[in-house]
Formats: sequence, structure tokens, C-alpha cells
Amino acid sequence: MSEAIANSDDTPGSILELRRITKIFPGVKALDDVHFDLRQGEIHGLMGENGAGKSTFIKIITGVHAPDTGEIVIDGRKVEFKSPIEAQRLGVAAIYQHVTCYPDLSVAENIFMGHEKVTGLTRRVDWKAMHGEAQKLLDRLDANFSSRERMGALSVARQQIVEIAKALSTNARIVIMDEPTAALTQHESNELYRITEQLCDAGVSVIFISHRLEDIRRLAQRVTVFRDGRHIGCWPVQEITQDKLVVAMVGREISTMFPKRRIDIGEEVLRVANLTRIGYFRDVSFTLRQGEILALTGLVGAGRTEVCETLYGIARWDSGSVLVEGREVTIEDPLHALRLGIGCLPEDRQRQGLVLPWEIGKNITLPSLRAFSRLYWMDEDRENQAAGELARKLNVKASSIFTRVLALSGGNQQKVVVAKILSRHLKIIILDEPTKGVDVGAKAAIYDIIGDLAEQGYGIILISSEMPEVLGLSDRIVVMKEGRVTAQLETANATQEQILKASMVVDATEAAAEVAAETTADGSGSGE
Amino acid sequence: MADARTPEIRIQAVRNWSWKTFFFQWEWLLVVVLLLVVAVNTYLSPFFLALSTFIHTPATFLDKAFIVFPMMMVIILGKIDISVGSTVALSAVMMAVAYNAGLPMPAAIVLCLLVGVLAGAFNGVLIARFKELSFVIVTISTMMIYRGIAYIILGDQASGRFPGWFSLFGWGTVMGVPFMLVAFVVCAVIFGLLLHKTSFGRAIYGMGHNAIACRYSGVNTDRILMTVFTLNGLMAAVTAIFLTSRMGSTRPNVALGYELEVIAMVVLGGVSTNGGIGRIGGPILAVFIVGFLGYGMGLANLQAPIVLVVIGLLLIVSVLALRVRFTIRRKKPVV
Amino acid sequence: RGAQEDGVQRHAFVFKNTGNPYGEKQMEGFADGIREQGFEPILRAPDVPTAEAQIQIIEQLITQRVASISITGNDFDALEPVLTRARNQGIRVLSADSAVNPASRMTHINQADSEMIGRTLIQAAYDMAGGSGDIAILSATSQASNQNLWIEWMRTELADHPAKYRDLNLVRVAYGDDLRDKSVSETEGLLQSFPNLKVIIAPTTVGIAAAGRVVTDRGLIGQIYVTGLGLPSEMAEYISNGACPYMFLWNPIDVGYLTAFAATSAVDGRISGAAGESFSAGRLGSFEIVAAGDGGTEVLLGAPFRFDPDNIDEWKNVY
Amino acid sequence: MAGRKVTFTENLRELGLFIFIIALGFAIQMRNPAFLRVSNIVSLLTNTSILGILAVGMMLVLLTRGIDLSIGSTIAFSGMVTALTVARYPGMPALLAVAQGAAIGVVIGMVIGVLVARFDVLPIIATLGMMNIVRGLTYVVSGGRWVSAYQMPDSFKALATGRTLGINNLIVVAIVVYLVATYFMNHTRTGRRIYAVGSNPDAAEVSGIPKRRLVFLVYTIMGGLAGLSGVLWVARFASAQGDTAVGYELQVIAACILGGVSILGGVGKISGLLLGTILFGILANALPLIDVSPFWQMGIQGVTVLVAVMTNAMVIRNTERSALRRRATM
Ligand SMILES: Nc1ncnc2c1ncn2[C@@H]1O[C@H](COP(=O)(O)OP(=O)(O)OP(=O)(O)O)[C@@H](O)[C@H]1O
Ligand SMILES: Nc1ncnc2c1ncn2[C@@H]1O[C@H](COP(=O)(O)OP(=O)(O)OP(=O)(O)O)[C@@H](O)[C@H]1O
Ligand SMILES: [Mg+2]
Ligand SMILES: [Mg+2]
Repeated sequence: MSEAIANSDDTPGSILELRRITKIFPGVKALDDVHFDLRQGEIHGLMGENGAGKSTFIKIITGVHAPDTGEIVIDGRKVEFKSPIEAQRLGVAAIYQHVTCYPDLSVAENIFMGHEKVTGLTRRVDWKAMHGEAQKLLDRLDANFSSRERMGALSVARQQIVEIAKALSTNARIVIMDEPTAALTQHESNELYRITEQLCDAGVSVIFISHRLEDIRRLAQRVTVFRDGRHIGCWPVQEITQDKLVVAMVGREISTMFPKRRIDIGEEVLRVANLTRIGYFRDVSFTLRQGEILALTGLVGAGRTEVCETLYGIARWDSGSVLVEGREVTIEDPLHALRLGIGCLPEDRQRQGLVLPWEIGKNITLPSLRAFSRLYWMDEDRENQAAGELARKLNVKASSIFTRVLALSGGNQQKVVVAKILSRHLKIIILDEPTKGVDVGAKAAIYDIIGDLAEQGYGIILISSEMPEVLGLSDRIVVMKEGRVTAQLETANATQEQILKASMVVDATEAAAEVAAETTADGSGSGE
Repeated sequence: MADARTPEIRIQAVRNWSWKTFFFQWEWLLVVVLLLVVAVNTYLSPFFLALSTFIHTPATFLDKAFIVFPMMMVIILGKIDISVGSTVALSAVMMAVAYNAGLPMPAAIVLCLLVGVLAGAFNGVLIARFKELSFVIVTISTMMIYRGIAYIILGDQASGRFPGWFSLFGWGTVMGVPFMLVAFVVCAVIFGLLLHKTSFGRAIYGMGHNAIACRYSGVNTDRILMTVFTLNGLMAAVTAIFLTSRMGSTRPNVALGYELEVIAMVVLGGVSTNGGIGRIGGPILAVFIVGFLGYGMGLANLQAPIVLVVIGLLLIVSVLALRVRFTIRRKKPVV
Repeated sequence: RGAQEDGVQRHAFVFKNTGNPYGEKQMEGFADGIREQGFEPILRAPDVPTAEAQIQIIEQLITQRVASISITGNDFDALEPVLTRARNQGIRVLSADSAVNPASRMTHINQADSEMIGRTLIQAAYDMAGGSGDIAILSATSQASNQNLWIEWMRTELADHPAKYRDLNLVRVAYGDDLRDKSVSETEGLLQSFPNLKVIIAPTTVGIAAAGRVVTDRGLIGQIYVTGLGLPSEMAEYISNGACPYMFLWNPIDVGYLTAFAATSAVDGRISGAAGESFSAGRLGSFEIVAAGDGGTEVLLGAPFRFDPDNIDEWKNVY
Repeated sequence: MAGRKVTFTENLRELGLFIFIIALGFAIQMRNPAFLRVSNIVSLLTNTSILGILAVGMMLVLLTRGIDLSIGSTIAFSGMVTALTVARYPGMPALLAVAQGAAIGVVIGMVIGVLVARFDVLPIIATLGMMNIVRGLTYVVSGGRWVSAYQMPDSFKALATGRTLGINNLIVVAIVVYLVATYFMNHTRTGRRIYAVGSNPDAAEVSGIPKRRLVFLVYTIMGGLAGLSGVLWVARFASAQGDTAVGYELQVIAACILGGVSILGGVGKISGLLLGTILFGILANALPLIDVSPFWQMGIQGVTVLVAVMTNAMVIRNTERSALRRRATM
């Protein structure tokens, strides 16, 4: 495979070229003699497993890291960046994988930080111009929020949109997007495709990193694949099949993404009735049974996370009721939820899921410290053994469980979070976007795990914005829009159009009626 | 197709132990500094290098050192408690007043501890329940309140006249070793185990790095916060007992400024105010470094301003040494 | 005893805190007195005025095996355990200026008779107020033992002569904690709250200067008078401009000097600290130990000295 | 749409504090009618102006996630050195003395700035160390002496007692500092970037903001303001002592946090700062006015501060909840 180096060297119109780049972190060879070229006006996909070195590669182009060996050529001239600013000056802009925003500042300031608009003579910050310009950029991206909003109050997806606006604002010639669609729904991704194509038409070149095959298929002209820090190949997108691409990335074949399993659905474990949290969601009702996978979908900001966090005790509900195994409960805090058998894989794994500076093992056992201690006294041997077992089971890629989570790639970090949930005995598991930013191989692994869990009799609530995932994994689908449930469907007879319609219609009640008319089974009633 | 160079990595569950990481620790630097302090002191004063210096003089600076342990926990949590000096004053005053009002001394001591616990718990409850209030402002205001209460109770009076045995806390010895030193060692062991060997300690470190993730993981973060602040109050009361015993009486303005001295020792001990980082050995060494330094320079009759300057320099220079070590070891990653 | 290898006896003086010119002068007088007799002085002061810090210093002096310790106490009782330990090691312990309790000292070197100070200050206020009006006291901290004793005597003076002081009202005792900013706020509080205020008595060096400052700033010279105990250098401005017609203080150099001789006499065994004994103190002449109000004994330096516009200029550069 | 609402609630951050101050002022006025007299207001403002000036500097430091514990010592040192200088050279123009004091503060601030920005020393350690060093140096340069009123030329003392446009100079200086700070923080790129550095230091580095230079700048400004305050302090009290302003840093930090500045960085506004400072000014000024026992003063101050922050927190909670309710009904 590795000899399949296609288009190399000085193709006319190549505006960025990297040659023989190597980058070594203590203990890891993140990049090993890779090369890459980008043509004028091209969208170039970059793919690879978690930890393949994609983000590191990007940081080298943007001047955040200096390569250990190798050279960067822009417009035929060799360059060396001492800081990110120098790269910016040469027209390189990046949207980083982990959103890097200023939560306390306004959206407009976030967009223009570092290249603020100032008035001509007094050099004071020109607020009016900045807000005007920012609003224009946001409108261009079809964002329905104001440039005056505080960044920290926005959801992750909206922050992502601001990041894109930020890259646009610098008038860059080379725009790099590191997994921009990870936090976006299908609908929003389509918007992003449109914007990206607009950019290309204007002559901008784009490097587009994604774990979603459809992103690359839909957008890119060429695709480069990295594996374990090495360059595997570069192909025109039309000339490579999906299967071959997967093989290039993973190094082996993945037979089926969504193995259909026949799981016996058992007793009802959770019943949510008319749950309302003022200002966030209203009258949410659904049920969940043993071995069932219930997908919760909708557009970003629909309130899915809020519902699940309320069920997990992060916030309190204002009215409605929750029954776990038929008993009505109140849920004070996550500890309480865990005791009731409800576990949660949170949406933001870095902030909510992991203690980043800690070792893998300590992270895995954090939810079950009690189980590994007698009268507060930790039994570290038993703890390490258990952590090791879980890490092995989920195939976390690291040399030992004493590796810091900080140094893991996104997908491997996600596996650690999954391992955390598995360290406790639970009945209900909430998975909030479990495959966000995870490579195909790991995705398949996680789908496998989800299947296993269902088989073992867990009731699973899966929040997902990816249509194939929703349709391929779940038994039933609940669609939300603006804090209300707009549809409940049996997956067997649901279609993509139905779901999209329910998640986007203007009036929620109208939609509910509409969808109810189309569907035969009523989701909440089907359990009895 | 399968790449020969990527065998399936089996993740290990055994820790690699290396001499290099063992000696690359902050505590070794502190040991060096401590030896340096001893050497300089020996040079400065002929009285310094004696067995009694190492066994008896710790009693002169150990009183506030009892707060170092819980303060270390507070700082690992990423917080700071500025009210401890006032808590010492309040619990000491309560003890003295209660005793002079007729309570038997053992009961007065229990009361002292109880007051400390209550004062600490009040801090803890406020900080845990009112998340939007900064711990700095909470403990600054309780700093005023606790000492204020001490003033209200005792006004311009001093209170004392304790039974003779009470002075044994501060002045007594156990087989030739001052009782205070023994108590300090016992506390060091207890807190060391608590911090490094229990699930409670584990949770403290976790919360210091990422309290949100700990909450999502089912750690009872509020309870840990309250417990740690309560421990801080309790140990402030222990300090109050030793201090009062050494002074034979007490008044509302004792232990002024103890909080900053304690924080300085904790921080010198390698505990980061960003939270999550620090081991028990560091602050213990720091207590003896600062204590012996002050004591030795006093023996040489150096004036207080010089001592101030030297302690300030020590704080900065030793931390600079740590920084230089880090820049040698790794370049800081961005993003 | 009290000797290092070279055999010179060493005598220690411990003041309240460092960076206080009044204390520096006392230490200077003590050092002069000790050197004059051919011994070696050790001068110490903690950076903060607390008993805890003084205990540490005394421990260090005990280790050094000094011959005597003279201390200006930050606390009346709290130094007793450590000073008792010093005495058990054969070190002679005296207090000067601000006393420690009788159990922990041999004798106390008192700058001036507390009763005299208290009564004199009230008489001065009576004089300045012209016999009638409100007076207020601005003290140091609420637990300063010296100040409290003087204030006690002021109240006694008022009570002893109800007829004379019929129109003189002591309206409030405020505490400036010997901090400039707090003393100023407290003074302004007094001015705002008592429109009838005539005299502010401040028996503390920081307080009296702060009061002088406020009166000068507000243009109240001639309407409100300040008196009390202050350093001539600090007060020179306000005595010259009339904000403070006169005030009192003793000579801190002499306090230190006298202490030096008392200390050496105690080490020699010439005095044991009992009332009735006497000793000679170099240029100051001979002094007798007398019984003190607190149950111990003391040596009185003499009457406080009065500073007024006529003599302030010769003293302002001295201390 | 929602954007407008959000910014509206965020402007109300200090509303609770404002209400509290009004209520407190009213209560004190009931006890002593002298409180709201012009002369008392003027003296309140005069005495609070130094705290206010320092709070501005401290806000900048706190915005970058730092803290400065050394300012009490800097005040003492700059005040002492300046006082010694004017005592030695009485002919020296007062403004030159001010410049000298500020310059001394700037140098101290720069040392801290280098330690924090260049060598990554934690601010709390760097400033705790400098607090001791500078305080020690103050005693050393003064030799334990004070500089007294009679040694200072009148022109120097007039710095704090004189008037400009009929207003006490201290108040004038404080107003100027606030105006400059308002402009600096809201309308210059550097000011906004200070917020950015505190809000997310890593992001700042990626977007090419000179993080280290800004951190250095912030400590330098703090040092300069502390040095300036040292001169004003000495001029105001006409005396320079070694133990000037011991522990003052805690009051300044408390005033900042009371005014809504977060020690976690990135959050804080000049308007809030003003309220926090004024509350502290009232506490210092009003307690001597109402007849409370001196032994109760400290306790009352502590309770007032605590109640003030809790009131503010409650008001914020309520406004946020009602904003949510409004959003829900939309
Ligand atoms: N600052 C760093 N220090 C040490 N190792 C690092 C650092 N940054 C990345 N690495 C390591 O370099 C390798 C490549 O990481 P990188 O983030 O580039 O992967 P990626 O391809 O972007 O993965 P993902 O798809 O999960 O984002 C990983 O093994 C990672 O652990
Ligand atoms: N109408 C609204 N106006 C302003 N903010 C809103 C509104 N609705 C939701 N939000 C906020 O937007 C954020 C997104 O909500 P939430 O995370 O529950 O949605 P979600 O469906 O889980 O979306 P995501 O896919 O981003 O997880 C939340 O912080 C919520 O407070
Ligand atoms: Mg990546
Ligand atoms: Mg979500």
C-alpha cells in the first residue's frame, strides 16, 4: 500500500507543499517522513485513524509546532514559521479540532481577535465596523445568532460556526479545517459544504480533515491518507472506492459497520413523562426498555443534551416525572443517577469526561472509586488490573494504562470515556454523541460495543446527529426540535426524510401531528 | 495489507519505574535547599549545629505547620482559604473564655476543635452552595467575621490562666522529643495516607484538575469540598491549641497573617495553585526549610528585614530552578 | 555566663517590631548603655508586632545563652511561658516601656508614671478646650496594654474632679490600630459625629500624627486641638502650625539606656528586682526600684517631657 | 434574536451590588445624618481614591488569571524612597516626585512581569516573594526611621491636600485613572487582548496575540499604579513608615472581586470595580460614624461583604431565571 504514491511534486498550481516532514514528541513519532501538496482552489481531504498525525500535521502548517526535519514550501518559496502569526500573514488560517475560543468575549471579538478593526486615526477599536462585518459573516454562514452574544453562552456547534467565520475573516488563501463537521448535524454539514465550495470558487484552497467518508466523497477532489504518522497515499476521490479508502486508513478490512443483531427487548427500565425544564425543554415523554437502543436526534440546540443531563442529575427538572424500573425517582446528582443505574457519556469529553493530566487507568476507575476501596482505602493493584482489562477490551492504543490521557488522540480518549462507564454496573446508559471525532476503525469498535451492551440488557439512549448511525443502530427514534419531541418512530419503518422533516419543521405541534399521521406506531405507547 | 510495523499494541497494566523519573522530582530540590540552609546556618552561628536544634527548635515554628496539611488539600482543589488565621483566633478565644466560664479544660479543648470545625464547615457550605461566589471573597469575609466574633467576645481582654497540664501541649516532651513534633509527625502520616492512599485523596486531585469531569463521574464534589474546608478549620483549631498552650493565654489578635505564611509554605512545597498537583513531602520539607532558615538567621541575630528579603528570594529562586528544569525537559505544547 | 568564646557578656533587647523609630531610639540607648560598660548588645525586633514572633526570638536568644533579655512586650501574659524558660536557664529577664506580667520579669523599666500620664493629658485637654466642650480619645489597638492603662487613668482623673470637669465630655474612645489610613478615617468619623468636639487626645505616635494631619487638612486649626503622646519629629509640623499646642513624651534613648544598666545590675546580682533596691545608671544617676501597680516592681525614668512650639525645633531632629 | 437579551442580563451583573449599596447608604443615613453631608462624601471619596486606583491595576492582573500580593510592599517602598528623596531635596518639584514613585513601582512591576511572563513563575509565588523582598528593602533603605511631616516640603504634601477645579487632587487622580482605564479596556486593542489572554491563554497564543508581552505589561501597570499610590499615600498622611499598607493587597483584591472581577480571568468591568471600591469606602468611612463598639467593627464589615456578594448572586440568579422563563414562553 505504502508505495502507492500518486500525484507528487510540482504539479502546476500547487500553492502549498510539504516535503519529508518528521515530528517527534517524547515517546511518539507523530509524523514520519510525510509529504503533501495542495493545489490552487482545491479541496483536499485528509483522512486517517485517530492518532494518525493529522492534527499534528496541521499544526506544523500553521506554525504552532516546528517540524523536526523537512521543509514547507508556499508559492514555490521555502518558508519557516517561528510563530502562528507568520503563517497567518502568508494567508494560512485554521479551524482547530478543539475549539479555541474566548468564552468571556463577544462573538465579534472572537472572530476578529488578533486582527481587530480599528479606526483610522485614533487606532481605537471600531466596534461598529466589527459587529457589522461579523454579522455579515454570520449571515453568510446562515447562523441565527447575534455577533454580540457572549461566546461562552453558545453551544459547541455554534462556536464551530464562529470558528469558521473567524477563518473567513482573515481572507486566507489556505484554509484548514480539522474535523469541522464532528459537532454538526447533517443539515449543518450541508451548509458547511456550501460555504466551503463557495470559498473554492473564490480561489481559496482548503484542507479538509474528517472521519466521515461522505464529507470527503461529497467535497474533496483528492484525498490523502495517513496511518501511524506515515503517508499511505493520495488519490483523486473518484478513483478510489470506499472500501479501499477504509483499508488504507485502518490497514484491514471492516466487514460491516452496523452488524444487525437480533436482541430481545425486555422490561421497561425507564419512563419519562412530560418532563419539563423551563427554558430548555418541555413535555418530553418517552420510554426505554432493556436491550433497546433509543436514538435521540434532531438539530444542534434541540435540547437533547439538556434532557439527558437532567436525567443524569446534572440539572433538576421543573415538572414531569421519571420512573426507573417502575419506581418514581428524583435524581439529585450524577452520583445518585449512577446508584439508580443510569450512566452517561458526556458530550464534551475533554471538559466533562476526562481528567486530562491523569493517567488512563485513574480516569477509567474514577466513577467506581468506591468499588476499589475499602473504607476509603484504595486497593491499587485491583484497580490497575480492572482498568487494564477494560482498556484492553476497548483496544485503547497506548503503551500502558499509566500513559496520560492528554497525550492520546481524540478517538482513544473517547474509548477511555466509554471504559469509564463500563467500570460500573448500570441499567441505563446515555451516550451523547459517542462517535464524535472518532475514526472509522474506532467507530466500528464503538458500534460493536454499543451492540454488546444492548445484548447484555442495558437500555441505551443514543444521542446522535449522524443519520446512518441513527438508522443503523437504533430500535426506535425520538426526534426533538427546540426543546419538544416532534416525532417518535420505529426505526424499521422510518426514513431519513421523515426524520429531517420532524427536526426542521417550523411548528412543533404541527409536525408532531404530521408525523403521527404518517407513522403507524406511537412510540410511547408501543412498550405496553 | 496488514502493516508489519503496527502490531496490535497490548496495553500494559504495570508501571515502569525508572531512576530518572524518581530523581527528577521537586522534593529533591527541596532536600538540597534544606541541606543548604543547614550549611549556611552552621556557618552563621556556632549554636546552630546541635542535636537540640533539630529536636527542640521545631516547636518554635511548628504551630502553624499543622494547617499546612489541610491547606495543601484546599490548594490542590484549586482553592485558597484566607480565613484560617482568624479561625485560629476564634477557636482559641472560645476555648479560653469557655474555660474561664467554668467549663472543664478537656471540654474546652473539645469546644475549641468544634469551633474550628464549624468555622471551616461554614466556609465549605458557602463555597459549595453558592458556586457563583468566589472562594476568595468568601474566605476574606469570613476572615473578618471570625476575628470579628473573637473581638466581640473578648474585646480588649486577654484570657488565660489555664491549668498547668495544658502547657504540656506546647512545651512538653515525649521521651525527649517535643510533643508538638510528635503530633506533627502523626498528622503528616495521617494526611499523607489520606491524600495518597484513599479514594478521598484521589477525588481531591481529580477535582483539582477538572471538577466538572469528577461531577460527571459521580464524585460527590460538594461533599469533598466541604470536608476539605472543614478539615482546614479543624487543623486551625489544633494550631490554636498548641499556640495557646505556648503562650499561656490568648487574645483576639493572635495568629495574624498566618494564612499567607501557610500558603507560602504549601506553594514552596511544590503544590500548584492551579490545582491537582503536589505531594505531601514537599510542604513538609518547606515547613522545615522556612522554619530553620528563620531560626538560624535569628540565631545569627540578623535583623528582621534581612530575613524577609532572604525568605522572599528563597521562594522565587527555588521556583525559578523548577522552571529551568522544566524547560530543559520539554517544550510546552500549544493548543 | 552569657559569654561567647571571647568571653564578652551579651545582653539582648527585644522591641515590639522593626522599622519603628521610637523603638530604634530605645535600642540605640540600650546599645550605648551596654557598650559603655564594655559588654556586647544584641538588638532584635520581629517584622510584625506579635507575641508569637517575640517568642521565637526569645527562643533563639536562649540558645545563644545571653546574660539578660530586656523586652518591650507585645502581650502582657503570652510571653510568660517562654520567659519563664529563659529564667530557668539563668537568664535575667526585664521588661521596658511596655510591661510583661510580674511573674515573668524581675522588674520593669517604666518611661513615666502611668497615672501621671493619664492625669496630665486630661488636664492638657481641659486647658486647650478652655474648660468646656467634647473631647475624644484616639488610641492604638484596642488591646494595647499601655494605652488602656493610660485611658483608665484619664477616666479616673475625670471622675476624681467632677466639678472641675463638669463641662468636659469624653464622648468616645476610637481605635486607629496604629494604621495611618484607619486613624484618619476614625478621626474624620469623630469630626463628623461630634460637631462640638474640641480636643482629640491620642496617646499613640501614629494616632496623634494622623489627627494632626486631619485637623491641618480640614483647616480646623484653632477650633480643634490635638494632644497626647507623640514623636517630636512626627509632630513638629503640627506643633509649629498650632494644630497641637503641646504634647508629651519621654526620651526613648534614656529608656533604653536605663534598661541597659538595670540589666547589667541584675546579671551582676546587685539587684534582684525587689522594691527598695537601687542601682546607678551612668549619666542618668541613681535609680530606685519601687512597687508597681500591677503587683510587680518597676523603675521610673521620670516625668514625661512637654514639647511645645518653643522647644520642638531642637528635638525634631533627635527622635 | 436571543443575543440582545443575553447581553442585557449580563449588564445587570452588578445590579444587586448597586441595590445593596443604596440600601446600606440609606440605613447609615438613618443612624447618622452626617453621612450624606457633602463634606463627608468628599472625605469618603478622598480616602477611597487610593484603593480605587489600585483596584484598577489589580483588575488587569486578575483578568489575566494572575494575582499581585506585593502591592502593599510596593506602596511602602515607593512612598519611603520618594519621601527620603524629597526630604533630602526639598526643592524638588512635586510632579517629579510623583514620577519617581511611579517609576519605582514600574521597575518592581517589571521584575514581577519578567518572572511571571518570561519564566512562568506562578503569580502567587512571584508576588509573595516580592512582597517579602520589597518590604524588607523598605526597612533597609529607611534604616528603621520614618519620614515626618516637617521634613516634607509643602508642595509635596499639597499633592494630596490641594485641589484641582475645586476637587481634591486624590479624587481627580482617581477619576483620571478610571477614565483612562475605561478607554483602555474598552476601546484599545491592547485592552481587549488582555481580556482575551485571561479568557483563554492557549487560544491567544494560537491567534498570534503576544500573550507574554501583555502579561508583562499588566504587572508593569499594576506596579506603576502601586508606585503612584505610594507617593499619594505618603503625601496624604504626611509620613512615610516602613510598615505602610501592610496587608492592603487583600482589601484591594476583595474590592475587585466584590465588583465582579473573576480570579479565573477574563471577566470584570470598570463599572463593577467602581461599585466594589465604593462599598469598601463606605465600610471604612461609615462605621466610625454610627456609634458601634470598636469590637464589633470587624465583624460587621465581614458580614456586610458577605451579604453584599450573596445579594448580588441572588439577583443574578433571579434575573437569569426570569430570562429563561421569558425564553420559554416565546
Ligand atoms: N503535544 C503532544 N505531546 C505528545 N504527544 C502528542 C502531542 N500532540 C500529539 N501527540 C501524539 O501524536 C500523535 C498524533 O496525534 P494527532 O493529534 O496529530 O492525531 P490525529 O490524526 O489528529 O487524531 P484524531 O483523529 O484523533 O484527531 C498521537 O499519538 C498523539 O498522542
Ligand atoms: N432558544 C434558545 N436560545 C438560546 N440558547 C438556547 C436555546 N435553546 C437551547 N439553547 C442553548 O443551546 C445549547 C444547546 O442545547 P443542547 O446542548 O441541549 O442541544 P443538543 O440538541 O444537545 O445540541 P448538540 O447537538 O449541540 O448537543 C444549550 O446550551 C442551550 O442552553
Ligand atoms: Mg486530530
Ligand atoms: Mg448535545
